Amino acid sequence: MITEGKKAIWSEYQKEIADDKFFYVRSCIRQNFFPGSEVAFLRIMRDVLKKDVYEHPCHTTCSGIGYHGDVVPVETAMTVVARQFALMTEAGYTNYVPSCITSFGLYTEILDTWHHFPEVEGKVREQLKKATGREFKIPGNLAHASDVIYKFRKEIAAKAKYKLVNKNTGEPLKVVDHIGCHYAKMFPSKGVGGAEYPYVLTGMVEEWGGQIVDYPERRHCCGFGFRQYLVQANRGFSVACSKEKFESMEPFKPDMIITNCPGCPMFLDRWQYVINEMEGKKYGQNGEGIPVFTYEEVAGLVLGYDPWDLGLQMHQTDCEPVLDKIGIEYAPADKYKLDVKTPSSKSHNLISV
Amino acid sequence: MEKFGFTISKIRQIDYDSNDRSIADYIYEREPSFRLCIECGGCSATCTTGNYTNFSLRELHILIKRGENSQVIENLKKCMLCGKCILVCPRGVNTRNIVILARQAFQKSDSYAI
Amino acid sequence: MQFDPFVIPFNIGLYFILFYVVFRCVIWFRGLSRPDKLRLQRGFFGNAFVLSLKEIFLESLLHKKILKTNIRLGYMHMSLAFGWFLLIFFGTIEADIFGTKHLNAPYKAIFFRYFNPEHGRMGFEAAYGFLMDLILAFILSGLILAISKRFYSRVVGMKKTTKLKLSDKIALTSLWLIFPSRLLAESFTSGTYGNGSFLTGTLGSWLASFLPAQQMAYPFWLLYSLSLGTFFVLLPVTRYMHIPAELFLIFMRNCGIKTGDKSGTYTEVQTYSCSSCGICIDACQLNFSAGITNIQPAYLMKAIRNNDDVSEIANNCLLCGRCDQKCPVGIELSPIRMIQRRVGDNENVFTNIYKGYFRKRLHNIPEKSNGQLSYNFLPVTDPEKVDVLYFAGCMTHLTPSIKNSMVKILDASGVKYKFIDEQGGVCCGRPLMLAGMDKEARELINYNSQLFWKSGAHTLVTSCPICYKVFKESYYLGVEVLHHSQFIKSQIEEGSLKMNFLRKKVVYHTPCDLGRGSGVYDEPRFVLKHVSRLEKSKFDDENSLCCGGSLANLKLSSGKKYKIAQDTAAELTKGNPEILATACPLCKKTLSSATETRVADISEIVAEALIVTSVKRNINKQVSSIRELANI
Amino acid sequence: MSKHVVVIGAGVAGLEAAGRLSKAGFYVSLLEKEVKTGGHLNDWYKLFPDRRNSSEVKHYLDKLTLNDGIKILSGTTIEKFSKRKSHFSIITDKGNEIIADAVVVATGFDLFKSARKEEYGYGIYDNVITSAELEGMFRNDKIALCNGKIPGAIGIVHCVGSRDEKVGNLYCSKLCCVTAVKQAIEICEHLPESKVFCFYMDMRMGGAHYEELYREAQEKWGVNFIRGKVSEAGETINNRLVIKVEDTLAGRPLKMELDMLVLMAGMEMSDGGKKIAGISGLNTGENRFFSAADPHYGSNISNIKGVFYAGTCTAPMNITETISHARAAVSEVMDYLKDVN
Repeated sequence: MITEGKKAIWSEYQKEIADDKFFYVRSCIRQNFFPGSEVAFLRIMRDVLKKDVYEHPCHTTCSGIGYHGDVVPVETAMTVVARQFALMTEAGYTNYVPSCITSFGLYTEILDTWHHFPEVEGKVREQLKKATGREFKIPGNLAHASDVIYKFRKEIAAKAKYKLVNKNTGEPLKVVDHIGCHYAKMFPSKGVGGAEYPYVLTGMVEEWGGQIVDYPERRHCCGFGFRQYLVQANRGFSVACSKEKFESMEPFKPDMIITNCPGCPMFLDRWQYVINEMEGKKYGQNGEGIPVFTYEEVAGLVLGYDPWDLGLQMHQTDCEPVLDKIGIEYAPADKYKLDVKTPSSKSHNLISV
Repeated sequence: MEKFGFTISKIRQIDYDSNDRSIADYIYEREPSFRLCIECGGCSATCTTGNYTNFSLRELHILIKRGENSQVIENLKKCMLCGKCILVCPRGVNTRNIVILARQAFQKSDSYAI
Repeated sequence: MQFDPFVIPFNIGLYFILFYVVFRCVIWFRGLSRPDKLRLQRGFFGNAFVLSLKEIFLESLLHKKILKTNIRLGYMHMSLAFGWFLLIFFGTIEADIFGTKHLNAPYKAIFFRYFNPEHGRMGFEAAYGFLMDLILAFILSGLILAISKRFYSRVVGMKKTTKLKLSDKIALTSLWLIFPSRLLAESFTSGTYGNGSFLTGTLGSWLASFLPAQQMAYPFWLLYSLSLGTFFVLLPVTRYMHIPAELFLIFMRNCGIKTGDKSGTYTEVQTYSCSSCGICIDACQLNFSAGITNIQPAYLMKAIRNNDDVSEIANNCLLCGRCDQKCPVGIELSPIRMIQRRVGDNENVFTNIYKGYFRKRLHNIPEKSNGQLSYNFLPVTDPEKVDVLYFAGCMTHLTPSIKNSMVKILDASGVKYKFIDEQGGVCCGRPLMLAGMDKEARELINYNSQLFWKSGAHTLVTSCPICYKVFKESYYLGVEVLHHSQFIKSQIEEGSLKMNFLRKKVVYHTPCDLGRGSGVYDEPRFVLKHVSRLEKSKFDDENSLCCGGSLANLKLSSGKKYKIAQDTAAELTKGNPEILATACPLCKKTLSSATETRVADISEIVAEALIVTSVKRNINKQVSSIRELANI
Repeated sequence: MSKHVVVIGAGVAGLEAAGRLSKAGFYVSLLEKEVKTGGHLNDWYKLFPDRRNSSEVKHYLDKLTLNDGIKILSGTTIEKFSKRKSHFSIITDKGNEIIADAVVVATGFDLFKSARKEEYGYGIYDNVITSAELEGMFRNDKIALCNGKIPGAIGIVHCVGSRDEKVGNLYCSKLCCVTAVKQAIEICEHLPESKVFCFYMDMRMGGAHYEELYREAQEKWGVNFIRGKVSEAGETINNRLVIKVEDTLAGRPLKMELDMLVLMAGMEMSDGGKKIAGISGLNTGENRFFSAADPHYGSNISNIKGVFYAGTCTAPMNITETISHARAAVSEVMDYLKDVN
């Protein structure tokens, strides 16, 4: 591996990410999968980085899940997206930050379509106006939430309580990064580091003390693939996809996986359990699975948030091995307690946003 | 597995390194013209069996070379050895002998039941 | 002086070989099938025995067939075999007449001069001695040829000579030593006693003039005895086993026993009867055109005798039948080769005597087939009822002009026919048989047979000699099977086909499967003579060459096939014919690529010459109408 | 007084044109941006299809241009290019002005920059190299991995940067297939124990004796040809490369590990050529090569009267074609200068 070569590519794929005043839109599925993540994002942005992040109570799905699941036509998706933009415009924001990778991909795709076919944009404006009476402006800056964390990775590092380092050996943790397919594969220039060697998560991990593992199947889909998972008959393909990734990363003995997409951590996490149930195979060390995290969870951990506060108890593959390696303090007994006294005084924020 | 309602699908990918290519080696050693195929498909086009079934000598060659042997065994016995393929082959591949050698190789090998 | 220890090696050898041959014959006899045993018993008391004696004399001793093919090689074999026979025959008489008593042990005849050193000074004795010297000289002349053949095979007119294994080499050396040592032993004895005839006497007195002849004689008598003994003892494990085996073979053949499709006593006797004379090597096109010199029948026989893996040898053969035609021993070489090709059917693998004959024969029980059909995908069809079926064959479909010509001829002949494989048919099964896969072939045979029977046809015409042979031999169709040359001939004779004479110079290439394979020689010639100026060639009929394209060879590379085709085409076109005619689509395709001369199937030439009456009728009509017009 | 012709670029085409022009009695200035003349010939060890040493051609060209009538200005680039009446004024980076009666543009090609095909990991994975680098290994008689070990399995990827909309090159570079076959054979000659796999989209063996070379590679050297474009390469923990390709003839995706991956970089309009096009107003086509006045009978003629093209600055060509094209350019120059005073 020639690191200089990668750095050259990373330097070519840099994108503009706004500094403040973000209009944040949520993912439709993440709150079920890993409910702590989006909350942690807001908390880090507002409390740690002191940024203005606005969430509109009326925002909806972007309909990307339906679009990629072949049930929502593109014109419909465009109109839904236009409404989201209208909400942003009305709130007086221009920096649009979606939480979901598929949303980010869809927004990018739609903006690019409108750029090349202004008549489509015109039609959508007309439809939105007719249907809701709303009007919108094109966002001044579109960045995925992970782009934003990437941008502030150094600030987070500066305030970090923990590093992604094995406290016993002093060696950096080996981290597999998995980028959602819709992040940059469709529009490599819109992702930090491009599509082949994305830097967005690598940048965070390296900044926070970890070491990235480059394994052959890093480009491979997590197995969600929308149609693959959503149709039960196809789920065998979904698991097979994840399995191929695990088999490919296994020789590198990774300590953890970090992801930036709603679906990926879900499938990389749950399918490890399913594969173990079906075939009795685990891919981590010491007979464990490989813990899977969202980037918000990892940011939260290094900033010293309580693991159960971040919702790590929702993971099917136990995350304790990583917590132990880093030396994060946690109360095992509190893992599944509903009424938890969190060490953070502002814990109420987590629920009330 | 019953409990999930689905099983882990088999990967369609040819795993070249872990496939058993001993059948191909057996043929290479005894029929050097096996190397000469350029996959033009002339043999498959003239093939009597190919007219009735999905048997394709061209594909068979490539599957043997890649070590996808289970797929080969299924089809091997359909060949009538009539030899039309030899007459149309632009590279002078001794196609009949390859079929015969493949059968032989499978028979000699303990790992396959033919 | 009735016995001397030096005769012991000879005695051991002689009694060993006599016992062995009897023993072996008993085993062979026991290995025969019941009908074959009966044939042999009947033959023993019938004509076959007398015929065999005659054949043994002509072939095993005189080597008439080899003499016909190659006079020098024949002389070599004759001088050794017949000369030795005469030496034993007259030696025995000599010992009987001139010895101390009658009915002597064999060694007394063989070493007569040793035991009777004073014998043969004058009169009848001297004359008899002259005869014995003459016979010895006869043998020695052949021996000189044999030795030269080993070192330089052209001496006896052979291009290739067979390669030997170690036991063969020892046996050969002892064989070579027998007669020179006898010559020297007798000469020294004669030299000592001052007798002997023109050869031993002259040589003896000359040797005695500067050597201590008396002391020298004994070692040579011992050498003579040793060589004979060694030769006899080694006989069963060398190619010289052919000497006794051939006798048994001739008798079996005369009793009507034939090579079946499995190996057994008869094939075993045949393999042992091969003397490795090498005539098959000379006849083989793979040898003289393609430079392949390790697969000819002599090598196959040797490999079978040695229990070697023969699959590479067995499959690398055109099965053109040229060697069968030439084998002086009359071994059915191609059928034996076919037996070796049959997969899993080698239950009678030979065991050699020195590997222990009492070891049980290897019984490779062929795997029980799982009853699964290979070709169950073939569609069932219902052909219309017709008189004549035309089956073009796979190869004909790749030479469409033959197909089209046949359609033209069949149309013109007026027979009610159906082109049964017009849309592409199913293989006749012979290619599978040639690869030794009879079970699979049987499936195709059944499929095609059903098809033919359903049509109700009484005649089946095919353009392909490969199909023709299998239809005739393995189909049991119960209908008349004709090659198209035969069909055309019958139509010409019936007057249904009218043809112009083309005045073209034509040479005919006999396809192997049609000629030597099926014995069809005259019909194609008849047809060609009818429409063209058919010229003779050096390679007509039984002596025809193979085009090289034979489906029987599973191993031959395309380049070598091409070499054979080129040589064959070059031979046949030496007289610059306008057309190189053949009667096989595969021959046509193979030869076309190898020569500039036009290669055409008989059917194409006939179609070219054909006067289509319907067209003629139309012309007549037109002419008459013009006449009518003129009249008006 | 003899006319003055400037030849831009001293590769195969430029040297041939200069030599021929000089023989025809013109005074020739040969400009070359590099220090050495010979262009890509210097990077190549042996030539297809006869595997002759490239130095033989270089030697021929050097002999042809060893002539008082030719002034070779190496290490020189052009900053300004203008036409005044029938004369051309060329100002070099050293500030000198050259006045010419005619100009032959022979700026040649650049090899496609393989790092642009990010998925193959050139410049990122240790043992992904280009065809040119492999030539260098042949020249040094040492084919080895970064760690000095002998590669056991070597993959050759055809069409890198050619026939690829993703990098903006729709055209076929025409010579990479035969180069791949030649290099595959040379690898086998050097490393008889190693296995070589060629991954191709189509085998375009159009030139004389190319197809025979392809056959030799299969028959004599046992080179494996797999039809399919390699989609990605990765690195295993053992520092081997994993490639993914569809074996399009088997209709199945295929994965295999290799020790070395050789990228058959295609031919692109050279940077030097692009610069000349920029300052002179010479037309370039969709493929970014110089576009000639007529593809059939005017392949040497440019849109500026008196400026002619020679060689691969117009399209990918092999050496034979390049030399012929350069000679044709000379004949065009002679025709042109006959009429100009």
